[in-house]
Amino acid sequence: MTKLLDVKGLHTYYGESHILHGVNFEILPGQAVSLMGRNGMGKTTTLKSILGLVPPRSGHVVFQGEEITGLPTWQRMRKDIAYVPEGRGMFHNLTVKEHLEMAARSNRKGEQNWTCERVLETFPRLQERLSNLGTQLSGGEQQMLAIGRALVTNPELLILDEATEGLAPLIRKEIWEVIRTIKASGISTLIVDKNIQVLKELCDQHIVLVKGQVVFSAGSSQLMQSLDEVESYLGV
Amino acid sequence: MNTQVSLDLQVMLETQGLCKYWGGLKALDDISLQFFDKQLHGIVGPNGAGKSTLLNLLCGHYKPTRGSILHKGEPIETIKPWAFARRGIGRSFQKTNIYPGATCLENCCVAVQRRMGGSFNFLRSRYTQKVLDEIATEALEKVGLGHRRDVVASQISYGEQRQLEIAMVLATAPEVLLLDEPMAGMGHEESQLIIGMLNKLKREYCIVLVEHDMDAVFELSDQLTVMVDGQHLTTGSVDQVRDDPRVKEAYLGQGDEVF
Amino acid sequence: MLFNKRTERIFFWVFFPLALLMPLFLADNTFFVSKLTSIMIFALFVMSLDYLVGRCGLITLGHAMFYGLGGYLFWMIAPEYEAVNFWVYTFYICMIAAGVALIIGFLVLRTSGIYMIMITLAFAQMAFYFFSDSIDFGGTDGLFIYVKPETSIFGLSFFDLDNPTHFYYLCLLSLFNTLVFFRVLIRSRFGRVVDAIHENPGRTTALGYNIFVFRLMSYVIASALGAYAGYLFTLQYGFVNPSMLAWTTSGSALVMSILGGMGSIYGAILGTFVYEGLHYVLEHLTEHWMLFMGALIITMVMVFKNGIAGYLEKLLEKRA
Amino acid sequence: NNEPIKVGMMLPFSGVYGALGDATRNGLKMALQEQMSKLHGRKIEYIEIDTEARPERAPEIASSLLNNSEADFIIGPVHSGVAMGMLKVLRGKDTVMIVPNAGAGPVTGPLCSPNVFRTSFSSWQPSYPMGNVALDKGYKKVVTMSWNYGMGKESLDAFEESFTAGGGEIVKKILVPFPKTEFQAYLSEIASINPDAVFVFFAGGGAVKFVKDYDALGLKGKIPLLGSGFLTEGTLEAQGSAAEGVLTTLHYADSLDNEQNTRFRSSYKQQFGKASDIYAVQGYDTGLMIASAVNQLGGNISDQKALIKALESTTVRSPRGDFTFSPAHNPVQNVYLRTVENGENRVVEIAAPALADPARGCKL
Amino acid sequence: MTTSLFLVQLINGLQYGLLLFLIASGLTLVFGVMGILNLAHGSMYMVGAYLVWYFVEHTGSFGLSALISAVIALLIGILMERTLIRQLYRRNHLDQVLLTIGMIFVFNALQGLLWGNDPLGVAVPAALSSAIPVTDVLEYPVYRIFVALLCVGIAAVMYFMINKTRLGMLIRAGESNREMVECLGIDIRKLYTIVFAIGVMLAAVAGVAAAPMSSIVPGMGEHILITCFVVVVIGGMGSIKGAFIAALLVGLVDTFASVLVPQLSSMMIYILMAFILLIKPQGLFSS
Ligand SMILES: Nc1ncnc2c1ncn2[C@@H]1O[C@H](COP(=O)(O)OP(=O)(O)OP(=O)(O)O)[C@@H](O)[C@H]1O
Ligand SMILES: Nc1ncnc2c1ncn2[C@@H]1O[C@H](COP(=O)(O)OP(=O)(O)OP(=O)(O)O)[C@@H](O)[C@H]1O
Ligand SMILES: [Mg+2]
Ligand SMILES: [Mg+2]
Repeated sequence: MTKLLDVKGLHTYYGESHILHGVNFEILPGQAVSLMGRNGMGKTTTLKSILGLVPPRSGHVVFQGEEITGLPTWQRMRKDIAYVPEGRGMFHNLTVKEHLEMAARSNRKGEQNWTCERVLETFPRLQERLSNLGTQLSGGEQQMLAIGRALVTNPELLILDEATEGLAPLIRKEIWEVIRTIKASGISTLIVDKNIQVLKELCDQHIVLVKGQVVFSAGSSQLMQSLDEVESYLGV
Repeated sequence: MNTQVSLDLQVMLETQGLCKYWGGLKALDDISLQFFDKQLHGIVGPNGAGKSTLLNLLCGHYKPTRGSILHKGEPIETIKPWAFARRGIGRSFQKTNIYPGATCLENCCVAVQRRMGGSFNFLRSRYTQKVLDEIATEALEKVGLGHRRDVVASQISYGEQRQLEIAMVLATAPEVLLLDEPMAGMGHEESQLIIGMLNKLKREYCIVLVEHDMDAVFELSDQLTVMVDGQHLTTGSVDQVRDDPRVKEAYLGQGDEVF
Repeated sequence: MLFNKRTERIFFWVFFPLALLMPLFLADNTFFVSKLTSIMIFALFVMSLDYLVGRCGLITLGHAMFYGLGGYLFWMIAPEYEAVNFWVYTFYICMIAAGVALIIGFLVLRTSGIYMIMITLAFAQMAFYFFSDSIDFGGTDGLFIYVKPETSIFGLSFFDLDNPTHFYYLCLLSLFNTLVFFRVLIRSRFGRVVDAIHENPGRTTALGYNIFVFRLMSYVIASALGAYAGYLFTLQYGFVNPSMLAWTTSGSALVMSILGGMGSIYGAILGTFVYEGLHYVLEHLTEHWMLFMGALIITMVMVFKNGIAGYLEKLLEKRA
Repeated sequence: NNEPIKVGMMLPFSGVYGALGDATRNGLKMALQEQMSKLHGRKIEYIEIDTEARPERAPEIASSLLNNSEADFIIGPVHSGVAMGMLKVLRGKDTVMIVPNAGAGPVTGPLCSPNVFRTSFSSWQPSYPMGNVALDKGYKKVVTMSWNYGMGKESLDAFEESFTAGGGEIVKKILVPFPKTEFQAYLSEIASINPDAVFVFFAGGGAVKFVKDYDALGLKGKIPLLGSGFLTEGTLEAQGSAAEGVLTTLHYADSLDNEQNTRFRSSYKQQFGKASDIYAVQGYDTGLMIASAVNQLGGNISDQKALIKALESTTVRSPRGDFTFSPAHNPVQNVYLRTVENGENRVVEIAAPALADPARGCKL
Repeated sequence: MTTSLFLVQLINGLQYGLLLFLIASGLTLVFGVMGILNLAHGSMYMVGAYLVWYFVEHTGSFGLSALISAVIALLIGILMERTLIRQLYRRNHLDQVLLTIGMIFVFNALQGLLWGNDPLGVAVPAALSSAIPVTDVLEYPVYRIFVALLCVGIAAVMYFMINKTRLGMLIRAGESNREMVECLGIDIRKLYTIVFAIGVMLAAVAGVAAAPMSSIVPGMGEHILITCFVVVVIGGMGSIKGAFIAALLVGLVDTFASVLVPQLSSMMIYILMAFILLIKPQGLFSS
């Protein structure tokens, strides 16, 4: 099976400070992968490096067999990657409806499984707030919208950065359900989250970052075996 | 802890029939609550229930559509936003709200200086005031950010910024602490640190905590209020609320607690 | 330390000694002394604007109103054919300008961002038309000041304002004082709050600061100094004209302040000298000076990320 | 003495007044070129500085020409505000200042000075005779209109002075904020007043716009348009047919039938590829005046008193007809009544022969 | 004021307002919606007028000249964005001020070099050169009515495009968070180039439309620039509807102030703006 995403030897800097020290990992089609680590270990930086938002100084990113390292961000996203950023990235001058409409498109295969309507069904809370501006939503509503906005691009790979932050337990469950569903439909996800209990059960692969280096990378069963080690990395 | 004990305590903050409407939307509808000194009052509820709105009203960020807010018995809903903080009502924000271009220390110094005065001193250098620095450093250490003291705030990670957010509130040393999802985005260890800290602080302050991390809320709260759709659903001790079927249905969901 | 950046200290130790000695080299050319004087006067004005825009985040396009007011006020309050005391009138003019700024600031500071730019412009334009439409104030032809003030303090007079070199030193002293004043202000606890408000006004309010008061004070201070610059300008040649209040004057000052490096204060001096210097050289070289001036400005924006001061800092600051 | 004579020019070479500055400079240079032989071997060195029509810069530039360039003559400006700024520095100095355009009254009025000359006009001059012209035509009720600035107001006042003295009535005086060119509202109002005639002062781009609007809104055939001559100077091409028939008074007209004028016009056209206008004439006369004085003094202009004497006694053989200087150093000149015909300002008659500015307040 | 004069002035005011909107429309797009502070907007207005004059001189056809001028303006816009403006998105807003002031200098100098300083005029195209009598004395030129209609058309198209189409949403989103738009797979750079160029073109088109009814002079763009900003800001940043209403308001206020309170007419639009901003510090219709 060809890899969906292959990340090889990423070295990323912010100005002079060296943040990622050769991050390697891969995602197979249909897999859900978790990326864990304590605050400031470089999770977000890894995601941004993959997307080209913070271009790495060296290393490669290969998506579906294509080298995408040098491409501008938008071209990478056009290869059906979707991103839910930390901090949500709302547009202050667009309504909820417009957030979804502007993003909606079918993927490269021409499929459009996630439409605006489906997102609104999944998050009925948003349905009520259709004409509110993005920044007028409550924190959790914004989070739902950010996820919905990513889904309507019908990605092959969905990247979530702390996407359940600030969500009520019920909704959080809902999100995990959604991830299960899309996983079942063959879509891969790369999840940054702190909820190891859920991740260990939901994800097939687990990656732990410490100071910009991958210190643990294995499947769920191995995770269960070395749970103590991983928890110590995470400071649980 | 139960409500009987609370009754002996002084009411720090009180809302009476508080309403906030956004156009047709009733973000808060007729909320009457009491917050006691030396207690931690947890507020939970589904997304969009109006929790942040309530905090925003309590700290003067928004003006209520109707109803009043009493601080130590005095109505304060009409005073200016900055006067709330001067009365000792401090808050942290759900969306990180710091001075990104300043060092962590400077972030806290701004907060400390409000309390220590001298803001209209045009001549005295801000850098020669060791007292301020000490208090600010202390606040940073309390939240576990001591090692980041001299790093510019925009260069620390998101989780660390969340920590800084709390440190800034602590630095103002308020009587009433309004915390809006302080643990969101924080790692496990840091959350534990904050929980430990809140556990200590609640013996001195009146704390209002909005949080979706149920473990933390259940552990910390002396009183717990559940809000749904701008309405007050119930208030009571943790145990009372946890077992309330309405709460389960609206907020917690059935089954596994870890979610 | 008053100047916390190395670049700033270097600038300080290069500029002021040089400026102090300059008239000695130019002894026989009164024009260059006057030219440098007028650049310094404008630099003082730009500095007051730089504090507002770069430090307080209060962008105004109406600052020239105070510049012009400084000039007109002197004409209004000083007797026409009698030498008044310079220091006393400095005090009067700054106070009146501060009073005007208090009222206008009270109104304009309710807005922010682009809206504030435009509302300050609105007030400045009203003032502009007030002076240029009014026959009593000389209309578009402007007014002459016939007698310059004397500068004695307790009977001792150091400067003779009719002597260009003396006037030069008076302006240099003013520029020096203003720079030091702003540095002290910025370094102070007041300055800390000002910085905080600039960076995140909402948060600063939440911490309990009445940001309006801080902004208003800053506005008043900067306006009074702006008026002082206008007063000096008027005294230099004894001429007041409504074009001092025109929005283009505010615009030029803004350009110089951005060019120098917003918020750095000493950048105002750099920006003004570079801009005025280029202007002078180019306009004597070619009739099409605008083309070269424009091209140079464009190049400078592209090259200097934070103005000239920012560029120098990149070169001179030790890496942390 | 073989050093070049330094001629400093303070004129606007860019912006709204740019065209005026250009024309003045062209005329000046042309005259000095032509008079080369009379300069007793002295060359001319030009120092040209763009005033940008910014009065607040004027004192500084003037002092630059005076002290730094040490110019022998300072020519300028176009804009009255700038003139005031220059005067502040140059009044009473050794160097001669010659104003080739700005009409501000005070220059040869209360602020007159031995070293300051004007080769153009005082704003009173071209407009004053129009009052009598209007009376002659039998107009009783007139609306006057101009930009709300010094020159405009002085022009309207001069017209009003002669017009009301002869029994005319100004039914409305409209002052438009400078440099606004939205005239529609005012013209509608004029149409509703329906006066016997309209007298205006506008120049440059504003004049173009005004004349076009006056025509476009249909007033032209119905209410006669009178103006101070600047209304149709340097603007005729842009105004096109809209300007045909407009009556103006000025100290010059394209069609003046004298040898100087014919020669001047054809060689100007040849050198600069466009028709000359009053601004070019004024520049030209400034050149003639300098040349004549230099000639009289045999090339030695170092004696200030003598130079001023020479200038004062000059009779300028100008394309506008010969003129001399009043004691206040303002031209004593004919003012012509002109009408636009086939894109040219044609003389109708001499509206006021050898008209001198009253020079109110001048103690020379 | 008689009723008929009142009505005439009302029409004058509306017509002036519509013309203002036309001139400000490009600024609304570039500054209001995209958030780019382009002070060279007025210069492009001037360039449009000079271009159309130049081509009318050479081709004799106003329509053709207008078309060529618009295309050239579009190209200039693309060039400006590609080479200069683009570098500044990540920087302080005020750097855009400096950059575009530099551009004003360059445009002014080029205008002087290419076309000289003499005032120029363009004749009203023959097809539109008639006039409709209004009162005994006054008539109304058809060309002005045509321009007014053009303004209404442009306003409608812009409103629809910005508020109702996906393109409009993308542009607005770009103003709020460029990075995020790119994260949705949209080539925001190209989009911004095009929209910026359209804004520049609109400025030039306004210059083209105004050319036959005004004079083409150096610096004509600078006078109008401030008024354009007044319109955009009174209307509220980013609101097409706001800009449209503000333009009409400014037109009407200016017209009536000219005849009713001439002493204040120079200040009137500033008084209006100060008044509106004191009551609504974010303009009339800001989002
Ligand atoms: N813009 C920036 N400039 C400089 N350093 C930065 C910047 N952003 C992040 N860093 C540094 O990079 C490191 C990694 O940050 P990153 O945001 O990737 O952490 P993270 O693992 O996502 O943490 P969190 O869980 O808190 O979001 C941190 O130490 C932070 O200080
Ligand atoms: N400025 C505003 N304009 C209009 N509606 C608003 C505004 N601010 C908040 N709302 C609405 O008010 C409701 C309550 O919002 P609030 O932020 O108080 O929710 P919350 O309980 O804090 O939710 P969360 O847990 O998701 O943060 C939400 O539905 C939100 O969309
Ligand atoms: Mg992160
Ligand atoms: Mg909330």
